[in-house]
Amino acid sequence: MKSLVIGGGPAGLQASLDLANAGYDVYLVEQCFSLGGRAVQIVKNYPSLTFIKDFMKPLMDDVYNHEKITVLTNSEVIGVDGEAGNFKVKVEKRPTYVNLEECKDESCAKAMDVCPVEVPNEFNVGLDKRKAIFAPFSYSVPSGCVIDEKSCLHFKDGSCSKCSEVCGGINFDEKKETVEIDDIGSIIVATGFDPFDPNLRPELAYDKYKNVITSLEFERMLDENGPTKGKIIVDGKEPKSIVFAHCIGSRDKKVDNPYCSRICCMYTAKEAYMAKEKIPDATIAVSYIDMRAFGKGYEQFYEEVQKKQVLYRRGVAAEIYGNGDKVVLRAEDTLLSEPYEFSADLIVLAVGVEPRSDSAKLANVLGLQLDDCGFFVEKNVYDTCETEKDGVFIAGCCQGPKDIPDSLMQGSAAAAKAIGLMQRCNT
Amino acid sequence: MAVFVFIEHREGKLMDISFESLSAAQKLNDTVVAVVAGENVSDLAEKVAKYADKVIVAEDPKIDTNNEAYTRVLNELIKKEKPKVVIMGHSSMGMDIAPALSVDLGLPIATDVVKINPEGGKIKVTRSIYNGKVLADYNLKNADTYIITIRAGEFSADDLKEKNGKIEIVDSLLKDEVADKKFVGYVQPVVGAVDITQADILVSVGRGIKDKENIPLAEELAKTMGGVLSCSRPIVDYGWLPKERQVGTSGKTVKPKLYLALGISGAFQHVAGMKGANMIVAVNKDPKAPIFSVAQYGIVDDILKVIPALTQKVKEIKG
Amino acid sequence: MMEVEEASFDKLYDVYACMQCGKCTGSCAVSLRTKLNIREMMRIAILGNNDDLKEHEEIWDCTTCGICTVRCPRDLKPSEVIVGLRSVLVEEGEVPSTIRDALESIGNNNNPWGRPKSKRADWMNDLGVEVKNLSAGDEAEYLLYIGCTASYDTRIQKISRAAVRVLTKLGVDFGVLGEEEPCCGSEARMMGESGLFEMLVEDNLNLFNDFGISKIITLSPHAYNAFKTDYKDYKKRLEEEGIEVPDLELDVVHYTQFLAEQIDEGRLTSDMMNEFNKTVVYHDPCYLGKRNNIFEPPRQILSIIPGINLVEFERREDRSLCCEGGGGKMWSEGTGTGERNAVIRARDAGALGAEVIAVACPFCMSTLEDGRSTAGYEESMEVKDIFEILDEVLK
Amino acid sequence: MDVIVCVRKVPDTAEADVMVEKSGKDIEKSRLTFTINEWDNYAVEEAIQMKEKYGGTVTVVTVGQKDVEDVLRRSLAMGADKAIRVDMEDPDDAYTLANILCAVIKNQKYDLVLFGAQSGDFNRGVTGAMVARMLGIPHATMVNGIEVLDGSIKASRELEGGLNEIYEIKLPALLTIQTGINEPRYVSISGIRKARQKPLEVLTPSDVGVGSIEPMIVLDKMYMPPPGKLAEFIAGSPEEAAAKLASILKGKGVL
Repeated sequence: MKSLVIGGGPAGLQASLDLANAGYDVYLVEQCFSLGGRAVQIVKNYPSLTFIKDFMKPLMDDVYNHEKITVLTNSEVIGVDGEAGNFKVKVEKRPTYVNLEECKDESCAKAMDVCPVEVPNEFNVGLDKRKAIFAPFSYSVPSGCVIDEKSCLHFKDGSCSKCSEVCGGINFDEKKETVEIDDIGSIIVATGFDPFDPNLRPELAYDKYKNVITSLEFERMLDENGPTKGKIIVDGKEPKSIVFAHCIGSRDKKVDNPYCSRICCMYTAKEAYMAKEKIPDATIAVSYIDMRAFGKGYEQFYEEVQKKQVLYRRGVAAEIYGNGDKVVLRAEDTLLSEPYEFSADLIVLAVGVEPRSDSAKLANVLGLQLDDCGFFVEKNVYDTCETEKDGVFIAGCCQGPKDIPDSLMQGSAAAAKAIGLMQRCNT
Repeated sequence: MAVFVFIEHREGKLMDISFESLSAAQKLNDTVVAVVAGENVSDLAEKVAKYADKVIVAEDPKIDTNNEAYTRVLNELIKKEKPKVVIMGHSSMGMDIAPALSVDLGLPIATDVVKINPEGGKIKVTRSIYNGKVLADYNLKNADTYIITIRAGEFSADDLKEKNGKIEIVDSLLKDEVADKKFVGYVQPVVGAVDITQADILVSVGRGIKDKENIPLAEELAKTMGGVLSCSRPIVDYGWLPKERQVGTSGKTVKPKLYLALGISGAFQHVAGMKGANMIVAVNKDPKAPIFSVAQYGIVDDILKVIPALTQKVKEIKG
Repeated sequence: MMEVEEASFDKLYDVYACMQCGKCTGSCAVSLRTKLNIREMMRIAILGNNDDLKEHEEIWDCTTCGICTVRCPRDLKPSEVIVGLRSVLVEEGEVPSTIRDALESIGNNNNPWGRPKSKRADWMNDLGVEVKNLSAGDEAEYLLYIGCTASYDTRIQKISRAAVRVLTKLGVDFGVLGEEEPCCGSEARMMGESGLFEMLVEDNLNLFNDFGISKIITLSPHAYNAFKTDYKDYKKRLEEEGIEVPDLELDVVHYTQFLAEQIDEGRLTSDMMNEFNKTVVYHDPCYLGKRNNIFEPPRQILSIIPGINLVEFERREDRSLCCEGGGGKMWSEGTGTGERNAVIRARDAGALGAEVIAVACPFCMSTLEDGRSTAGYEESMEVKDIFEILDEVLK
Repeated sequence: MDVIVCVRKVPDTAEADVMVEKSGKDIEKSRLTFTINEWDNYAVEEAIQMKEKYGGTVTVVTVGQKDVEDVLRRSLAMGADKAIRVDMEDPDDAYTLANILCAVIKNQKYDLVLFGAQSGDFNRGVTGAMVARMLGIPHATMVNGIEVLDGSIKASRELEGGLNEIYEIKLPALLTIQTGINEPRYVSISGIRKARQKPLEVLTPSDVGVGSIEPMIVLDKMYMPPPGKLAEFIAGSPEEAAAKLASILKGKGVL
């Protein structure tokens, strides 16, 4: 009996590894070119400030190289039949047009070099450009290049095939294929989340000013391997005053996200900490509603951050407008009952967690329910891994917002549940 | 037959309305009899005698500037002398006394009269009603004596003819002090907080004053005129005068006797706050300023030139 | 817990659900220059009593721009709570005298300006165009609703006259109500006098019905908002109280929407206009923009005027700076200190090199005219209503 | 303290164009709005403030036909306890009116009777003092401040020129109230609605027991004053203009 895991982020990776280590054959279906999910965009974790890469890279490799795990990247589950213990699953595997076995590291670099197409780099949330043939990120798994057919000129009008001239691995003729997998005992859904689009709060003027960015954009600037080589640079300059704004798209019924993101308090603390390390003379403030530092060591970390003279001002960001080179954040200091305007070089919007926009489609394929907010519905509050549908489990942010440790934990829990189920089916 | 004129005086001074009453009486072409009552009033009687055929002086310390005492003294005198008309001011004092006399003696009364027209033995009066928008003639019921109170400013004391009448001292006939109504004293309204809504004269400045430095000029004019300084909204915005001085729909609504608008263009909200003034005078550089459409008098000039000149002239007039 | 008309604020406004995030106060148009703190008011609505409220004169500082309600993350209605708190004071008669006079005038004269009803049509003197009077038996497709301020305020009357001339030139079949035009009541409601507003809704629906009016073009965004939104709510309220009201669905547009439609349908084109060679910046009125999301039509109209150099405020649309004209502010100075928003606005316009601030609301006209002078732009900048600009350029 | 306040409904003519009817006996009233006389409003407010401070009752009284009842309802909404309307046409003559009001008041329990110092229509300023005389109680007109003592009151009267005079007056007494004595409260529509529950007594002239009274003063005719000139511009140099203005102001009795 095999197991299917949908989603290659922390929860899906952990679930796959646990299942495989328990002796089950696992199919891990990942929509993107690489494993890793959204966690790999993050540089350091809180409260330990360890590099995420140091944890994620081995995890991804272990999964990818595990003999019991078949990783299908750039793939999507398009059909599920049957029942617990015996699902039949259809997976659409899209081509990457690059045969990694034929491909050498240097030829990848050459191919990227000659590619004439430049598009915004999703991994760096548009902070830099990538080519139509590209490596998703520095430690992507599988490593090597892929071709993005949406921007590649070859697929647009056949006008270009320059990469194939320098690299033997290019195969424009690759076709998408449908993989059918039988004898699937259990399915674990771990499809993750989307970050909130701050344009839905027009008063924050995210689309109007270069120096109003999201926390994810800021995170990418912290990456030594990132688009700014780890330098915090906005419009060519290093900001000397930064405001972080909590709860953007969280706890907000106006944008249909009435829940807490559970992460923006702590990742902001970490980003503020790192900002202070990188620009020690910067004035840094955080506007917040209330501080939710509920994990082990979190409160202590919050205190550490405050001690770095990061000024926490209670009161959510109300409005942003530009004033010359500066951006002004309006808010009320609710402790002083005093509205204020903070004129800063950079405003970082701590965007919240939203259900993936394609959750409904997958829910339909799997026969799962979505809650009012769009997250997958768990069986009950005491069992957040099981669903109403026997044999289908959920883990990670697709069930509700959570941080990486919690996602990993829920991945393991889902795996344990799945193993239990499959053992019952076998006996 | 005689016309009684009740002479108002306060703290040893004759009130303007007394002369206006004398003027009204003189116009009736009858014997003008001024009645001066109170304590130590002989000096006053002499001043009044200049314009009366006769002055009746009722000296009595019991009167004690008590309106009720005046009423009783007048009552006795009217009964005794049977004047054809009793004239007094439609003043605070007249309002207290005249209606009481009318009821006590059963005599017809017309108040706040702007014109008196005797027609034979009858009396017809003209009153200005409905905010001065209508004039009305009234006939008074036939009677031996008519009581009339006149509106201030309607019978000019400038027209007074000299008569140099004789002074007759009579017994006030006030038996006792008034028991149920005692005069306690005069008080100046509490100073300190300036209440522009209570002022009779408002000197009001607008943007035309140009600079905070010029505010004292207007302040001096207001003081000289016996008025209070007020302003339009921008002056408060500039912080040149406190909010309490602001006239307009969002500030104070005022109804002074004179509103002198200096350098105020006359935005609708401002005008709405002062249009109830009896008289509006505007000074503005711009002849097209809307303020002139509500003003009775206008001067088209720079207020910084007009203010000192006007202060000077008012000082001269007031002596 | 505050109470109004036997209902608690909890029932009416869910005030317990406020999480005190401060978004309202932070967003507030006047919080930087007055004592008003809406978040605290939400707290007072729970914890205070009616007497406490009398200590908070800043309750009259709110311009009812509505941005706190637009932005409240808990989907509460802080601006309505303010109106509700005002109504507590109104019911107890504890209102500033200037507000009292305005409300009494609405009750007595059908306008808040203390002007007689008989002078409501004075703006039409020397108009030079024939206008249908729907209260005198004339019939027309649209009622052009002038509103109180544009009927009486000598500066703003010019907008009314421009409106008539422009609509006449465009061949629109419209009429006015002349002296019979009633107060829309929007300001009465916002000043907390909901009883008076309810009465006006009843009277006005009957009046519109009697004169066969259902399609209305308003000059004022405040009247637009009232007819469009509040009249519906209060009509329901009246029906619940068992009061018969005509079954009249008002089809209301603000004039900028109407004119934008004329452009879309080709009845108003650049060819019909002379050049307007000026730099113009448009100021979003709160009751059109923030409250009703009408951002584009006014810009569309201005943009087709030949020769115009249209610039934009940094703070515009959702983030436009309220002029402080609404919510009864025409009749109350409140606790504000420092520079008025209208002065800031004029200065911002000046920095953009604007020669004209284009407005689409009588209150904005009133406040910005003042702001412009205070900011020292008396000679170099004008405030013009979009109707006035059109009146100038239409051939 | 039981207080009776006599009130009156008058047309608001401050801003309106007022025209005299063809008959010359009245003004055209159809386009005017009618409200409580401004001075009476202050009187009602004063009475209610006394009640709030010292207890007792407030009764409002008016003479007129049914259409004047809204003025009473308004006063009830402000806080008055009871209202009385004498159902008859408002007499033109203050003396007649005073007789009727006296007849009503003398049958009521009262410590204090308040009137507005004058009314905005005819500004006679006479009715209150007449009623006091008829009731045989002391009075003070133009009162702009009241202090309640034991069995008496101290009343401040407004004099010309910004001075006040103080009287101590024994109760029961009658005062006529000058504007500005207080800050009248706003009367909300819902308040007026609620006040519908309060008693409003309607008396006929025969209930009151007043026979026919010969008026002291009879209207002959009303007419429009000659049109006043608007904004007479004073020409000349600043000094000349200032001199002319100063003499105009003196002539008008303003200075």
